[in-house]
Amino acid sequence: MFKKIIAASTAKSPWIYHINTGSCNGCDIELVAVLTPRYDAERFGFKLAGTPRHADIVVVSGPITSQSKDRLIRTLEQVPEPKVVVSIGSCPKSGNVFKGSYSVEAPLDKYCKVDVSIAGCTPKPEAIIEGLYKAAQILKEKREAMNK
Amino acid sequence: MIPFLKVALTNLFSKPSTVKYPYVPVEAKPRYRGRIAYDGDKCVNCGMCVKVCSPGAINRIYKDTEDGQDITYEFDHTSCTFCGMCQDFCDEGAITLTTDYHMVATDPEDLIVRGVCHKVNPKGNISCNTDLCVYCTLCAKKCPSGAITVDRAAKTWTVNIGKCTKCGACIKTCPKKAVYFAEPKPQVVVCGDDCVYCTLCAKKCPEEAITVDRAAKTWSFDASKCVQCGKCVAACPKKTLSFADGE
Amino acid sequence: MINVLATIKIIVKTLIFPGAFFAMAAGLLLAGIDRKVLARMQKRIGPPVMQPTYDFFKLMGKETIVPHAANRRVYMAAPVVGFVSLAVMMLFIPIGGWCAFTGDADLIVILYLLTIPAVALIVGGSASGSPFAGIGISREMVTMMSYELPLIIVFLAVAKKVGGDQLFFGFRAITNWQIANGPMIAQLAMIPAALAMLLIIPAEVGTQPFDVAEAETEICEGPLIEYSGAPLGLFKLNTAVKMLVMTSLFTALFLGGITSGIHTGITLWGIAIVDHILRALIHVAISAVITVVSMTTIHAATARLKIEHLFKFYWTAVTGLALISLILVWIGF
Amino acid sequence: MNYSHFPAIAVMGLFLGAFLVEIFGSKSKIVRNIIVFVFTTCAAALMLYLVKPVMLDGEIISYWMGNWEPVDGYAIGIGYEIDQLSMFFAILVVLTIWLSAVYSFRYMERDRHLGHYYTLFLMLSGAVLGLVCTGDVFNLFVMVEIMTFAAVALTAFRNKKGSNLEAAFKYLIVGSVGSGFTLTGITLLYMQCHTLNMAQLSSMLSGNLTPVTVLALALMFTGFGVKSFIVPFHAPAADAYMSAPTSVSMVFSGMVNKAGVYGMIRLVYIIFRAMDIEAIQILLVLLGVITMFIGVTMALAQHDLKRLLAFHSISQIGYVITAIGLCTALGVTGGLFHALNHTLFKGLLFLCAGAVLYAAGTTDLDRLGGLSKKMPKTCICFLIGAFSISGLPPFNGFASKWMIYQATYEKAVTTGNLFYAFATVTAVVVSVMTLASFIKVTQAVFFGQCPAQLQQTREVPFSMRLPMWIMALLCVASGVLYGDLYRFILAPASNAALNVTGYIDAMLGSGTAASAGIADIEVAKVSFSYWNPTAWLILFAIILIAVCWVVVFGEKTRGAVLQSESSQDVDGKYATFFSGEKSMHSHVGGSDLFWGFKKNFSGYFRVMQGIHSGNVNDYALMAVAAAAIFIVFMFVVLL
Repeated sequence: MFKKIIAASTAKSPWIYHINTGSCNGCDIELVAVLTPRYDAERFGFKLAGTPRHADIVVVSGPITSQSKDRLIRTLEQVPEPKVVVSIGSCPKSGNVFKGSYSVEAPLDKYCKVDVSIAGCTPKPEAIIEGLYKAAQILKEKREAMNK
Repeated sequence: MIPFLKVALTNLFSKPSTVKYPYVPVEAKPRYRGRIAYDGDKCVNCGMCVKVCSPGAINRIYKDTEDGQDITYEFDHTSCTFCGMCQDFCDEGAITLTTDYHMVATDPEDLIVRGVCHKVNPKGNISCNTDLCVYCTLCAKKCPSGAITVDRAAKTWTVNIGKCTKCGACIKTCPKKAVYFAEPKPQVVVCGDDCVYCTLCAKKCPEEAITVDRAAKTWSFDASKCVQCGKCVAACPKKTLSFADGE
Repeated sequence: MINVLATIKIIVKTLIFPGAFFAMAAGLLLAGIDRKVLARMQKRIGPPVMQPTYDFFKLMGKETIVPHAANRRVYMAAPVVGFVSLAVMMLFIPIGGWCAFTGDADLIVILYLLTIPAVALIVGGSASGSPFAGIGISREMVTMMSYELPLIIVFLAVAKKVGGDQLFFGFRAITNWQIANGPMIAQLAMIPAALAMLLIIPAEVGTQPFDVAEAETEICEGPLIEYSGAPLGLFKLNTAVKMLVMTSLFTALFLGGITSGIHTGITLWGIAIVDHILRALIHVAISAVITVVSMTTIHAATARLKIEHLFKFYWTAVTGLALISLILVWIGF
Repeated sequence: MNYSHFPAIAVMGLFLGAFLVEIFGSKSKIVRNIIVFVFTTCAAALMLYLVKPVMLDGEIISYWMGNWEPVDGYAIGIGYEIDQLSMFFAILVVLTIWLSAVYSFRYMERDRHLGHYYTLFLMLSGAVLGLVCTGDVFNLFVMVEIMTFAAVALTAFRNKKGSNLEAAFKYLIVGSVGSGFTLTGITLLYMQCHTLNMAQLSSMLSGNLTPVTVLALALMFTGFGVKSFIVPFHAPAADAYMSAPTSVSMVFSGMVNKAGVYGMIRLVYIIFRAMDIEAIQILLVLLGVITMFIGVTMALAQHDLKRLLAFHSISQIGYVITAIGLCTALGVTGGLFHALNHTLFKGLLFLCAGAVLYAAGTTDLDRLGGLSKKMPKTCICFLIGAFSISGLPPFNGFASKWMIYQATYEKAVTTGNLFYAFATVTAVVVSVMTLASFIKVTQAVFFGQCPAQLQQTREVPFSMRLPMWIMALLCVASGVLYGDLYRFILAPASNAALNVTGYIDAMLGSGTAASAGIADIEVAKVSFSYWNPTAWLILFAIILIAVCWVVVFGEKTRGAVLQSESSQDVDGKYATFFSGEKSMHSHVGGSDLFWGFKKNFSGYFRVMQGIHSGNVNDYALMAVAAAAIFIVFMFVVLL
C-alpha cells in the first residue's frame, strides 16, 4: 500500500531541473513561461528545483556545445534515481541550424537515453506542458519498475 | 509593497486567468508554423525545398519504378526550425506548415513526416517553338538544374538533355507558352561539314546504319536501322556527328 | 507499577493526536493552503491543496544520495532530530485551550525548542560538506539571530501582561487569563506585539521574502543542496510543521480564549474524542487563516531580501513594535 | 573519622605534590605521571568525601590552623571554613583538576620541561582549592596571589612563541594591579576591624559601614573583578587562554575565573552583605550584561578557535555575574548552576580544541576543515559541548540559562524595574549569538571539505578522549537529571550564600550572629515550572524510534560508495554539486560567515577594535579607571 502511494505521488509532484547547454534561450524562456499564470504548470505539481539532487525531470535545451558537454554528463549523473530526461526544442536532438559546427556535439542521445522529446523551435507552452505531463507518467512507470 | 498588496488581494477574489489547457483545447493562431504537411501528388521533385532548408531537415529517398521514380520526402521535425522557407519556395504548394503544435513524442520516429511523390518521366525532351519564343531568358532562370541556355543577341535557345530533370518549371514560366515537351521523334544522326570520312562511326555502329566511302567522300545514314545508341556521336574524333529530329 | 492506561494515553498523545501524526497532517495541509492561496493571488489556479503531501511521499520514494564529502551519520540524523523536536513542541502548545502535556510548560522552553529545528537544518547542511551549504547556513544563522530578539520581547510582554506583579510564563496561566478577560489581541497594549509576532512567523518558517537561507536561484536551496530522497522529504515536512507550530503558538498567545468553550461531554473510553476532533478542526482553521494573513500575503507582495536588510528590518522595525507593547504593558495599560 | 582535617590535608597535599614533582619528576615520565595522578586523586577523594556531611546534612566544617581558637570572641588564627557554597566550588575545582591532569599526560608529551609544568599545575590547583576552603580574608589573598603567578607562568610555558610571553606579561601586569587593590582593601579592613576572619568581619560590618570599609569594599570589588575577568579587565584573559597549553586553558576557564566569582560572592554576600542595596545589584547586573554582550560579539569575529573559546568564557562569566547580582534565591541558584555547567561544557570544548591542535597541528579556523570524518569521536564531543553552551534543551546549558532568564524576569516583574527585563532580552540574544559562533566553528573545523594537508590526521589517543567523554556525559546528565542536582547541591549552596548566620555561628560559636543583629533571610522555595522529566522520557522514546528508523533506513539507501581515501578525485554521482564543475576544494571557512550580521555591526566592531588594542598600558589604564569608577559609585551609593 505504501509503495502504491509513493508511485501515485511520484507522478503528481515531478520537480524539474533545467540544463541549458548553449541554447539561444528561446526554449528557456518558454519553459519558464509555462509556470506563469496563463499556462500554470504548477497545477500538475511541476516546480523548478535549484539543484540536480532535488530533480525528477531533467529538461535539456541547447545543442550541447563542447564546453558544456562534460558538465552536462556530470550533472545528469548527480540526479537521484527515478529520473526522466526531456529534450526541449530541436537543438538537443539534432543540433538544429548549428549542425556540423566545430563546437557542437549535438545529439543528446550520445550521452543519455532521451525519454521525451518536445519538437518545435521554441515549442508552444501547451506542447511543453503535454511533454512534461508525459514525462511525469514515464517517471511513474520507472518508479513502479523500481518496486519490483 | 502596498500597491502589490492591493493587486494581490484583488486577484485573490477574481477568476484566475489560467487556460486549463489539456481540458480546454487550444488552437494555435492561424499563421502559426507547426507540423509540416506534404502532398506527394502536387510535388514535382524539383528539389527547391531541400536546397532552401537551412538545417537540412528534408531528405529524399529514391526508388525507381517502371515509368519513373517513387521519391519519399522525409521531413525530420527534430531538426527543423519551422522557418517556413520550404513552404514559400515550393511553387506547387506541396508543402504547407499546419497549425498543429502537438509535436511531442517518446520515440523520434513519430516526429518524421513522410510523403511519396510518384514522378512519371515525360517521354520527350524539352524543346522550344522558335517562332513563339521572344528569348526573354525566363525559362533559363527558372530551370533548377540550369539545363537551358538562351542567347538574347544571337536569338538562340538550346537545351542540355543530360542536365534536364524534366521538372517542367520552364514550361510553366514561359510567358509565350513557347516551351513544350516535344514528341519524341525518332532521332536521326546528322554529319557536319568538317567530316574527314575516317569511317570510325561506321565501324562503331552496332547496327551498320552508317556507310562511309572514303574514296568518293560520301557519308550515308539508314534511319530505320538506327537504335539511337549514340556510340557514333561519341566516337567521332571531329565531333561533327549529332542527333537531330527526323520527320 | 506504571499504570498501563496512562502510558498508552501518553503514547497516543505523543504519536497520534497533537504529536507526530497530527502535526504532519495539519502541517502539510497548511503548506498546501499557503501554496494554493499564493497561486490564487497571482491569478493562477495553483497546485491542489494536497500537493505538499504528494511532494513528501514522492521524496520518500526517491533514492538517497550521501555525497562523499558528507559526514554520513550527522547528515542522516539531522532531519529526524528536527522533526522530533517539532513534534514534541506540538505537545506543549495548547490546542483550543487544552494542553496535551503539563499545562505549565514555559515560553522559554518553547523558545529554545524552536531553535532545535533551525540548528538541525544548519548542522545537516554543514555536514553535507558543500560550499553552497556553507553560505546557506550562515544566512540561516543570521536569520535566526534577527528574529530571536523581537520574539523574546513579545514573550516578555505577554508574560508581564498576564502576570501583573508575579511571573507567569506557563501556557495554562496565559490561557486562563485570556478566558477571563478576552483574547490578548483585544488589549490595546498588545496589538503591536501581535503585529510583531505576525511578522516573525514568516522569518521563522522561512517563506519568500525571508527565505534568504534557502534561495533557490542564488545558492541553489542553501543548506538543502546535497539532500535528496527521504532526508529532503523530512526537511520539507519540518518546514510545513513549523508553519503549524508557529501559527498555533500565535493562537495560544493572542487568541487564547476563543476556542476553549467546547465541552460536548461525549466521552469514549474516558477520552472526550468528539471534543478533541472539534478542537483540532477549529484550531487548524484558525491556523490556516493566520498562515494566509501572515505568510501568504507578504509572500505575494514582496521579493526576497538581502541578508543584511533582513537583519536590519528585524532589529529595527519589528523590535520597535515589540518594545512599544512591552513599555505600554510596563506602564500598566 | 574526624573529617575536619580533610580540607587542610587536601590543600597541603597538592603543594607537597608540586614540591615532589619538582624533585623527582624531571627524570622520568612515569614517576612524574604517577605523582601527579596520586596527589590529584587523593585531593579529589578527600574533598568528595566531605560532600555527604556538608551538602546533605547541612553541617559546616570549621577548622582552626594550629588549633588557634578565637580568644574571647576575637579570631586570631587562620580558620578554614567549608560551608555549602565553598563545598560547591570545591567539587568544581577538584573535578577540573583531575580531568585536566589525566588529559595532560598525553597532551603534553610533545613538550619539554614537563617537570616544571606539573609543578606549576599542582601549585595552581592547590592555590585554588585553598582559596575555596579558607575562611580567612588574608589567606584568601595569599591563595589568589599564588594562583595568579602560577597561571602567569603556565601561560608563558611554551615560551618559544613570542605571543605567549606577551600574553603572560599582560596577564601579570593586570593581575598584579588587581591584587594590589585587593591587598589595600584587606589592610583597610584589618585596620578597621582588627581581624581577618571573614565570619567575624561580617558580624562586625553588618550594620555600620564607615567610609574606610566602603573604600575597602570598592577596592576588593575591583580586585576580584580583575580575577574573574569581567569587562573592563577581560582583554588579557583572551590572550592568556589562547597562548596557554590547552589542558591549562581548560583549567583557567573552568577554575581560575570561577575562583574570581567565588571571591566576588564571598565579598559581596558574606563579608559586606552589601547586596541588600538596590544600586549594588544594578551595578553587578550591568557589569554582567556588558560582559556577556562584548564577550560574544568579540567571539563572533575571531579567527582562532582557542581565542574564540576564551571570549566565550568571558561572556559565560557575564551570565554568572548577572545571575548572582540579582540577589534572589532563583538568581543565585541559576548563577551557581551556570557556573557548574560552564566548567563542564567549556572544559569539554577546550579539550576538543586541544585534541584538534594535537591532531591537526593548528587551531586557525581558516586552515582547518572536514575533520569530522578523520576524528569522529572528537567531533561528537564537540557537538555535545557546542549544543550545551548554546543552551539546546536536552543539554545542561539550557537548564541553567532557563533559570537565569526566569530569575532576571521575575526580578524585573517584582521590582517593576525595566532594566532587568533588558538584561533578560540581552541574555537571550547573547545565547543565540553563542550558538551562531559555535555553528561557525563546527562548519569551519569539523564539517565542510578537508584541505589536502590535513588528510592524514588521525583520532587522538584514548587517554585524551576519556576526560572528553566524562565531561560530555556529565553535560548531558546535569542537563536531564537537573531536578535532583538542584535538591542536593544547588539549593544548599544558594542558601549558604544568602544566609550568613550559619556561617558566623559555625566559626565563632552560636549566638554571635544574633547578637550582631543579622536576621536570617527566609529563602523562598524556588518555584520554577520546568517541565517534568516524564516529557523528556517521551522525547527520548521518540528519538530512539526515530534513530532506529534512520539506521534501518540508512542501510537501504545506496549511500556513498567510499572510494579512495583522498576525497578530491571523487567525481560524478557522489561528488558534491558544483553546478556542473568538477568538485574542487572550496571550503567555506570560519571567517566569511555571518556577513549580514558583521555588516550591520561594523561601527560597533570598529570601536571594539579600538578597545582591544593589545598593548598593556591600555589594559592597565582600563583597570585603574574602573577601580576609580567603582570607588566613586560605592561612596555615592553606600554612604
